Amino acid sequence: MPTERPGTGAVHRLGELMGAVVVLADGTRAGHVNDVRLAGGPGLPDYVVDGFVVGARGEGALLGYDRRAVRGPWLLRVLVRAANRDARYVPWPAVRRIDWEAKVVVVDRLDPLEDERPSA
Amino acid sequence: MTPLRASYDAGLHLLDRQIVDHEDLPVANVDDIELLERADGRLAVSALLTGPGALGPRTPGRLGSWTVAVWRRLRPDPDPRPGRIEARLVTHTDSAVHVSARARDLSVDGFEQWARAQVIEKIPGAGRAD
Amino acid sequence: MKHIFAVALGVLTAIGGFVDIGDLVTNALVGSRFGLSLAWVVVVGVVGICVFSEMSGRVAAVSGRATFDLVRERLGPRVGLANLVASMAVTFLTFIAEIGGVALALELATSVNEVLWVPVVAAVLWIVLWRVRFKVLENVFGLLGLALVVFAVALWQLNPDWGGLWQQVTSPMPTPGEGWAQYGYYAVALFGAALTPYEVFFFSSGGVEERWTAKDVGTMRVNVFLGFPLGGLLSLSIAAVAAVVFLPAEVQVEALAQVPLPVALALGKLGLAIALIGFFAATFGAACETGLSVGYSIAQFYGWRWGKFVPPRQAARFHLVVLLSTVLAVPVLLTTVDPIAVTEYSVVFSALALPLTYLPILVIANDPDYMGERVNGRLANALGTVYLVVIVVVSVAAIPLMIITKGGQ
Amino acid sequence: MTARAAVAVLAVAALVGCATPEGDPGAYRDEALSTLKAAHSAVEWVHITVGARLDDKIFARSADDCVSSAEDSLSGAAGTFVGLQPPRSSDEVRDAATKLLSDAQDAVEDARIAVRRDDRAAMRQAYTAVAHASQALGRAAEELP
Repeated sequence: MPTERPGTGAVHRLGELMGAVVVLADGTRAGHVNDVRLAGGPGLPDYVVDGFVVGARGEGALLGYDRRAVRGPWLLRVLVRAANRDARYVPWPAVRRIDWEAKVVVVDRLDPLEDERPSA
Repeated sequence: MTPLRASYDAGLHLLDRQIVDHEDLPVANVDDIELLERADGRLAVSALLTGPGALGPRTPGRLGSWTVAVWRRLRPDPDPRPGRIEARLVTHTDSAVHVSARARDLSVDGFEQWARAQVIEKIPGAGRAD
Repeated sequence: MKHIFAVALGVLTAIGGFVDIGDLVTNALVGSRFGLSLAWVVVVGVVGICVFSEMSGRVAAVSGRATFDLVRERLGPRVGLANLVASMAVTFLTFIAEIGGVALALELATSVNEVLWVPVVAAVLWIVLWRVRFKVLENVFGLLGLALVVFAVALWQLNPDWGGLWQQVTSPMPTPGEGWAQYGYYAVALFGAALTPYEVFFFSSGGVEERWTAKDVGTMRVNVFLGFPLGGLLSLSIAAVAAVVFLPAEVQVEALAQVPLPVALALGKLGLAIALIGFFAATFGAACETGLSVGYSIAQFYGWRWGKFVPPRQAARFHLVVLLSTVLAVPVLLTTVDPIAVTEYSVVFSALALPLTYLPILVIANDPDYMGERVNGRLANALGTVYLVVIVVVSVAAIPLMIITKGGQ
Repeated sequence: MTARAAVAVLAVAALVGCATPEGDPGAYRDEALSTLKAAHSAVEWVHITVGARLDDKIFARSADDCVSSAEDSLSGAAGTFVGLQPPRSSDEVRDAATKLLSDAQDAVEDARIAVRRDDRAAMRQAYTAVAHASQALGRAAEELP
């Protein structure tokens, strides 16, 4: 199984991005990658990384609670909000460079992570 | 089940989720996801990775590196690759990741075959279903 | 008519399968030292197992995924693995206690010492797990476990001072000679005995084994909300007969041989024989459930094929884990460690490990990605949240109480 | 809680658990009382068992199992207490307690022998002896010097 496709770049693993350090262009630290947002879907031409969810701590999503479908017991919603209160979002165009060895992602800006209702 | 979403978070919706074949039989877990750098710089999801070779690096600390080391030693080939399922085989995702191939044809379960051949097959009644 | 029979069978096996070695020992011991002043804990624990089992059963029926399949998915490999290791340690400890319980029950019925029974029990147990069909296993040991109803009959036969018993139930405080620390420790132990993690692993995995779908949720709820409370009544009757016979005599239960004694006093040899059958069925049934739960949980965590509905050769790693855990349980018991002591610690560590698997299930039961429109309703969430707090508080209190009371002395 | 902290907690617990009380007479008396309480529990268990066997309510097998387990438990409790170093001022307490314990052990031993032989006459005799030892242990809390 060829890992290097002709004419395209290197092969990486999404696991390497999880928890990577996020820094702004001027070097200031902005947190860690908590999750990697994907766009498109299997079989579609554009099944690609669409952006990063960035939080203060390592893997952040402590409760693994789906940030968008935040429904359910009041106490859990409070805990989840606390765990994700500082979550930001970096759309792909704002990603300047990824240093895979050092596990550092350099970005231009951080947008707020809106709590959209579940799209389905 | 909610149909395929426009976009979703890999960590929450794909990583560590159960992969099942089209007969709904478990194949393995999504232990990691292979990303391919395209010409335009975008990272495309090219395959789902399974087995200790994929899970080890995601488990921090000594345990993670130890898993990978043991896995390398057990595999016959010098530079073993983790189990790999092409992304295009994935049909849809709900509480599991459904792939169109049959579990047998995906050859991602070396340990299963070892356990079957070395232990289970040797015990009478191994072929009888419940 | 066939449907009614199936539902009745489900309820009966839920009752018979509810009590295990942890319930037998802990309830008798608490009855002999605290009377029924801790009965409220059994009620809280039974309601808890109903809430937790209904949720994980509904998740299994609707999403087709069992507990540990989801735990890793929600908590990721690192926290998920710590969860797996802790839950498996508790489940394996309970597995050893159950096998020890079977051996003790056999010792009570024969003159052969418990330690000699252990290898025989383990061998027979593994053969049952390998060959006997899942449904047969559940029904035989569930129905045989109903023999424990003899404890309720004995309580009636002892014609106790019902007013006095009720007085104990309604005064939730330590009996003279017992401190609040001991009271708290045994509250945790009783709660852990009633709400043991493996019961939920087995219940949800059983749902997937039996191919439950959304339309089975109704039957599942009948089993849970009717079977478990009646099973809880069996636990209470074990505590009650101990309270009637042992508490006034100041005899503290410390051996399985003591537990059926009040039944003998009330109903003679026949009663005692039925009680021993109940012990054997309860502990052997629970040994099967805990043995399978170890296999289920590890297989689900790593995404392997698992279950008794596929031929063993198609779930090789699952059966390998079940075989290894049965083999590993024997040397532990052959060190002549007292199964009763193992049981007492297993229930307290169960209470400690509960939040680890409760939390992900509560999260999943609210996630439309898995449950579609069968997500938790308002009641399920209200109870779910109350028990989230109860379970975390009990878990936090477990170790300090164990240290203060030096294991409940 | 990191592993180091857990080990520290357990170490403290172990220390607290086995601080031998031989120095303080009060602690020694408490140790005596708790041993006598445990002894009373075992002896009363034998008392109930022998009574049930005499009424033919339990099998010989169960009676034997109960009485031997009770005997082990009693000798365990008594052994631990006798092994303690009594403070100088507690000899009176020690004599009273050890006497009660040895009477109890003798009664239980007779009961075990009778039950194992299924000798009803001996069991009746042992039944009263065990009852007597049990009452003596029961009164220990008030009468212990």
